[in-house]
Amino acid sequence: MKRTVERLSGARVDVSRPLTFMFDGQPYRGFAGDSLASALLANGLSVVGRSFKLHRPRGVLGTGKEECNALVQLESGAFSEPNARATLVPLYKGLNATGQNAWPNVQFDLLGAMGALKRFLPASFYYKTFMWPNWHSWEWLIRRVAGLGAAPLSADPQGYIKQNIHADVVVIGAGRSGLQAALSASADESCRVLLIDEQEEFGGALLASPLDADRQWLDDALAQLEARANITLLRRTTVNGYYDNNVLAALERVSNHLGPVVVERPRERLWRIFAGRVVLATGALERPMVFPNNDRPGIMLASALAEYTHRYGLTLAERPVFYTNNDTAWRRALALADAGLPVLAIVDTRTAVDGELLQQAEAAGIDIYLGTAITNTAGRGGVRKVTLHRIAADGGSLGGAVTSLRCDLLAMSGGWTPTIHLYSQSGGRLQYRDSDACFVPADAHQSVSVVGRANGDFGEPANLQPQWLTPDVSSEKQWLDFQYDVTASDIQLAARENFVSVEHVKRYTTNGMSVDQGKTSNINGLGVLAQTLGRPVPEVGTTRFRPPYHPTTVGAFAGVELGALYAPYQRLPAHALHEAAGAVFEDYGAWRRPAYYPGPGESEERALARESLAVRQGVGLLDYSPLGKLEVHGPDAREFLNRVYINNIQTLKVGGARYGLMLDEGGIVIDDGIVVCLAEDHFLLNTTSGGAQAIHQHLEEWLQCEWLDLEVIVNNLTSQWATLMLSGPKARDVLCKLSGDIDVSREAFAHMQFREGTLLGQPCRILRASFTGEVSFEISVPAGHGPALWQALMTAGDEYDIAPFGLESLMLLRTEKGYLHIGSDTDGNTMPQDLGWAPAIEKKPADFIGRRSLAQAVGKDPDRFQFTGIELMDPDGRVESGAHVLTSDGSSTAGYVTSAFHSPSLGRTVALGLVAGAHARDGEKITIFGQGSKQAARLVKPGAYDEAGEALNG
Amino acid sequence: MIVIQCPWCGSRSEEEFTCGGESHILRPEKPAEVSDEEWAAYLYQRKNPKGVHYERWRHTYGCRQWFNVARDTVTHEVVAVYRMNEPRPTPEAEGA
Amino acid sequence: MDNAARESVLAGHELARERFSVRENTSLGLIRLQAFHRKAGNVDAVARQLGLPLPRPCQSARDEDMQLFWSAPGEWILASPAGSEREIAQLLQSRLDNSALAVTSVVTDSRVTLELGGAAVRDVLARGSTLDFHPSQFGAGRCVTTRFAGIPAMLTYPEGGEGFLLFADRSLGHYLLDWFAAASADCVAE
Amino acid sequence: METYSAFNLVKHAFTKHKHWPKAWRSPELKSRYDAVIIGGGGHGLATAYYLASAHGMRDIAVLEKGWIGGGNTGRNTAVTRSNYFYPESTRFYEHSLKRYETMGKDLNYNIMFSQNGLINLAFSRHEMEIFRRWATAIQVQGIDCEMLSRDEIAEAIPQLNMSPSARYPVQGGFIQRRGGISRHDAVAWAYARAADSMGVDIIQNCEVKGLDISDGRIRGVKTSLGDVRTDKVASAVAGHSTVVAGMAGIKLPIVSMCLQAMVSEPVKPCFNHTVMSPMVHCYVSQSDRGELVIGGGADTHPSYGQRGNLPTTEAVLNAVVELYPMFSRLKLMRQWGGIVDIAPDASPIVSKTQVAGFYISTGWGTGGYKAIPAGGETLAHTVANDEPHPLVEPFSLNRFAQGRLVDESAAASVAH
Repeated sequence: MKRTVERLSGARVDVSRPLTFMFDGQPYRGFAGDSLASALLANGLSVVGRSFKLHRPRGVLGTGKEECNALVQLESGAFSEPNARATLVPLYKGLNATGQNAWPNVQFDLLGAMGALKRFLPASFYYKTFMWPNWHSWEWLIRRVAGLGAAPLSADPQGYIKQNIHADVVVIGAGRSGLQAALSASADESCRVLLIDEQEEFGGALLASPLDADRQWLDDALAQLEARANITLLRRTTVNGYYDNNVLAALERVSNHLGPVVVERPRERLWRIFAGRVVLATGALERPMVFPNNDRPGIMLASALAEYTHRYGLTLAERPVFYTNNDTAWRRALALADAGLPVLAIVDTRTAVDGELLQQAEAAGIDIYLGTAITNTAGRGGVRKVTLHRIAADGGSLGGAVTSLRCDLLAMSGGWTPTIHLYSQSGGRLQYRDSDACFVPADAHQSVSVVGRANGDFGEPANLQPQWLTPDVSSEKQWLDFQYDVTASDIQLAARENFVSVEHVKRYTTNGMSVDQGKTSNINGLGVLAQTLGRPVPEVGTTRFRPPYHPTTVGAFAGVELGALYAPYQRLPAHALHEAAGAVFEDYGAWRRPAYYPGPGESEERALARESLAVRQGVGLLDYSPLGKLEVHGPDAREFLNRVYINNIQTLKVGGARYGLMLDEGGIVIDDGIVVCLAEDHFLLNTTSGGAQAIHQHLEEWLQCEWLDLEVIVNNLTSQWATLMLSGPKARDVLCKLSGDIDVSREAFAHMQFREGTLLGQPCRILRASFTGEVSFEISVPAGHGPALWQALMTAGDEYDIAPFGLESLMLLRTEKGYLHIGSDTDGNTMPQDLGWAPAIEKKPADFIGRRSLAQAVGKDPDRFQFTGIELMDPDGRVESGAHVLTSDGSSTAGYVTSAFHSPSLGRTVALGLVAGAHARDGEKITIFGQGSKQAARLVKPGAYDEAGEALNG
Repeated sequence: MIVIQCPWCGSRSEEEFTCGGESHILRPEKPAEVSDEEWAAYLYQRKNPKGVHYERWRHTYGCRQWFNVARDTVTHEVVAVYRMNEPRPTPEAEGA
Repeated sequence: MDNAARESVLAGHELARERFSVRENTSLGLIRLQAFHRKAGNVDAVARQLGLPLPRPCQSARDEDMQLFWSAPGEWILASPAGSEREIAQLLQSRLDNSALAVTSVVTDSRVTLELGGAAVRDVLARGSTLDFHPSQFGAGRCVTTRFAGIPAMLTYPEGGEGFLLFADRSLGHYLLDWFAAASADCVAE
Repeated sequence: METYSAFNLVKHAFTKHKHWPKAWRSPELKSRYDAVIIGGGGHGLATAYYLASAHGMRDIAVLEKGWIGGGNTGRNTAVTRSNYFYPESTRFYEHSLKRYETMGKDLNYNIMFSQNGLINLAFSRHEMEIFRRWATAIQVQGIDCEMLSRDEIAEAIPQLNMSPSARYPVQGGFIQRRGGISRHDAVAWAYARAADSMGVDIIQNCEVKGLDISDGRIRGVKTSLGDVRTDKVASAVAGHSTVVAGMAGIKLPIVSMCLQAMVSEPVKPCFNHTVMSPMVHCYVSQSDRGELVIGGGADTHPSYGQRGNLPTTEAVLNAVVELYPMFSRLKLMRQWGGIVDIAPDASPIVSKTQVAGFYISTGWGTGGYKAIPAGGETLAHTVANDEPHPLVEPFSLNRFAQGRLVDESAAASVAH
């Protein structure tokens, strides 16, 4: 490749702003306005990459998304980006890129020797071999050579945001057609228009036009658009996904062009676009010609040569040859000549070409070879020579050699492929147009229109005659997919082995599966397949396009919602106080709650022991605010709850409280809690902590979808109230010290009763229930007063050495007492009879949610896993929840330990479990298996501590 | 992306809703009196059509209301939206 | 433990950027009003009892010292000066009780109320919700409950107010502040 | 059937690979078969193979609406494992895993099964309890599964987010070392080639339009290529099971959903295991092409549209970046969707039906790929003997009337 000494006049690069950059450790110079690709070419670098499988040398092929050769590792360390397309990277000062998939470098790559093995590595060869002695002995080798660039080794230092936007009309592509569409749509001031283009500047193909008229038109159009308030312009933005209901996803490269720096602005922004109407003006991509050694560096698309010349002002060659099957390349060649640049020859597979073009070419002194094919290319590190053969009249064979040409660049044009990826994603149908050998939009499925070259409107006629592959010469080196090293012979092999569906061919040969997703190879592959099968292209079919149109940064899909923002956690009203008290916080459902409050250097087990003993012997305080608080109102509230709970709610008296179990319609226990009757038509449901929202939704679903006749209102007031659990023999003494109008004396306020009043001047609700086995007051005040109440109780409890205790201590305490915890001691199969509620259900006349399911065969199995206590034979034995109870023959599972703690009060392990037929096996010996070892235990009634239950009535 | 007209809140993206599956499934009047097979059919059997599906959605992040949606399971096109207490629209109304 | 002892959710934490700001509003007392709305005419009856016009879906209404926000069918949030809500709720309930038309509950403490302002406020909102925040679509008086930053939130652009008001569950107040901080990092001077 | 081997590959190289035989024929549809299998995916092709190889039935047709392996077989993340919770599940999937381990040699087709070890991550105290229960359940079955500490996991997965700023710090997990990934296309093609070599007719582009049923027994199949008489029909059509069963007047407890999978651009090998995480929900592995293969939860509504939905794509990739911050700068290259058939308990249904001679294999949900060999083998047995294979007795249709669901998530809160 020739080095460009001076840029042509009129180039869209700013030669007054030189920029230095590095490639493979060497410093080079480019200008503002260059892409990395144009800068590399300007410096005469013809080999910039290596192919995936055979490590063949690769030079720049195109100018944009279609690029499958010039892939580089951009920057290094945390800022590193693998597989960056040099054609899409705007040059910035200090840019540092290295070649990929090569050792030691892309110029000289040891694995380049792979090229010689091509014949032994045909399509899907790996499925046919590496089986002896077994795949594992080969796997490491195959894996080692896989991949292209390298993934960064540390977290992404830059940020991403996501933003939604609505528009009446969204125009995608700001070439001539797109600009025209945007202008006419935005003429109506009430119409919100969004114009999106993937390049650094608007203009599309106009940017590469050498014509002053085009440049003038572009400047005028942009000026008009900038002036309009109802249009939003997005540059550097690629629309990648077209979804149902005209929703689009687009990636804006906000600050990439600044290089590896962290700024306030994100690196990229993912736009989620809600469009009324979409106009696709996405242009078309040029196809390579297919001939032996067409992958040699220095061979590029004719449109690319034109753009590098007219837009970037490069003079890449002294002896460029054009090779084509259509008129467009002729016009490129003539434009080059007009610019005063040399053009050696035009080789055209067609026998007849438009007379005017011929004249102009001859006038420009260009050698012309019609009905001629290029049958080979030569040159190390760049094309130096091409061999020409006449094509016989039948088009299927070759005549004698014509000649060979010395050249330093080959520009090819195999025709044009409209960029219909987004159209296809939108559900639109495509149809094949023979005259241009390409697929064009047919019937739209959504509100979308396609304009310009994307719609197959090429302006000037191409008079294309496809030459899918070069006849009479080996197809082994006629490349289709330059990156994945797929050749015409691979397609033929696939067809030979009866992989004839286009999807089979794609998967068998990997044609079009490389990072450009077949932008340059799909249609050529299809053509070769059609020719091989002797069937017309449309019968062979095309693959359907899916997002993304162009590979999209993974981080952009995440946006800001990482770390603490990945999933919100609910914070307790007194969170700050717990923090100050040194709480260890953990996630319990959606809430972040204290697990325990370790003293200095105190282990978890010691902390749990201390906290639980404080509750057993003195008094403890737990932040119980997540306790579900649903209020149910209405004339039908009682009837409703009677259908919701397995328990009889009809007999619950005003002021009374009752434990209740809730099932889903499948009979599975989903919640337990305490139901309080505040008035005939007003109930308070204390659901499990964290279960509040789910149960609220469960209740509203039944009311809204099934029992529309019931007059009931459900109100979730969980976070309105801070709830503190004051528990222990000294609990009453502590509570008495706080001024309030509720008589908490033993006589006036018995276990399982509820009171409303005021405490410290605030509305207050107190429930006497116990989950610890000790006297407990569950005290609720408006959440904003939670911290004050916490402090007041801690102060009042000071003389009794009150201890704040966490969830894990509560779990220990309730395990000692044998109180079950939904979700720990029950699973998705647990039915009420497994918890000993069969008799109660018998007594209840009315139906309730899930009742019928209990009567299915499964509900009557004698060996259902039932809730039980488990006692280890070894008094010093330990067991973890998760250990299994084995069947008598030890061959299988007969249940598992669901809760297990070392009880400081009892000085031994207490455990609960779900065990097959446990209720009938009380006292029976069992074997427990956990962490690889077995131990003996026996089944006991739940509740090892204070079996009489005197403590909680104290 | 499915965009649904909530009968109360208007057009919202599917991210605000929860799909509750097939609608118009009748709960047996007297569950105790149906056979295991009938009960299982009520619990588990679904039409799961390839085409227009009558399903219920809840505007979970909005007004918390359940309502019915007639939606094509292939194109994801919403052809009708109606409240729980409204009858299933006729095929004409769906344009299906 | 008088009202002074009430702790705000964000305890003074706020966000102030050149083009976007968030601060907690503690001046509102909130009441949830739920009507047994399924019976035809019920809602009008409630309105008569209250002597208040009940706003239509996704709308709000206000008189001199009160604002009413629609939040769901038969459900409204009534905002009054902080401290007055308990009395008002009892007053309303007494009017409604015998009629058994509706239920009122004080929900002040269950909510965090955020004031969102700044030139970029609509852009930042568009990063948290799929709603159309263009002034032509989201003007004064509009009040919607939506999925914002992954959680349910009520958003309103009050008449005469400056910027937006966002209501969400109090337990998520800190999460929201952190989310806004991350999502508005670029809302610095241009 | 010409043997695939390195020797033959070299031999054919000298004739420019011009003499490789067809991998399978494209026969004409006959008017009669001993058995017809609807669905030319992995399950259907494996069923045909086992009918021919294990039950001596050769006169079999596999009818495929499109191209073989084009459904979920070619749209999944190619994960194979047997780390299930319930014995009935573990037994079945372990049998399948064993078949995968020898499939290359059994079928003379290298499916490139990389047993890179499947790791499950736990993020909370409660999840660790569940994981201990789960891992022990696998060990009780005598199947390999080891609990891993937080440190062991950090060492095995260097990309994993171990910073204190992670929303859910990894607490630990377990690994099944024999689990891994393979080439999904190869599995379909291997069974097709082997079945074809035994005389099975694989008919592509042949859509089933109806079933011929009289007095309660199957008589034949109506197809777009003509009618076929047969006494045995097996349906193995994944997401379209409801449609085919409907032709037999059978209602199924199945809902069809779209499940997405996606791959990043290829990068040099860096990720050496297959990692799943139920809580920060995604699963990731690296193919031997270098692509990161990514999966997650199904879309949230019933669908027959084979295209992924944006919110789900975002949710899955959000989880990936939260778990593996250094994958943030990689690029998503390809994304697609498959229609999965999900039963109420997310467990399979391999069963006789009320129509004599009509058998159904469905409910594979999001985990059908790993089940292909065992699914085919047990369906073949059921078809050949008109009684369920012992391995699938727990997975018959009548389990729903009995309420005997096999719900993995109920016990182990695990997506599968």
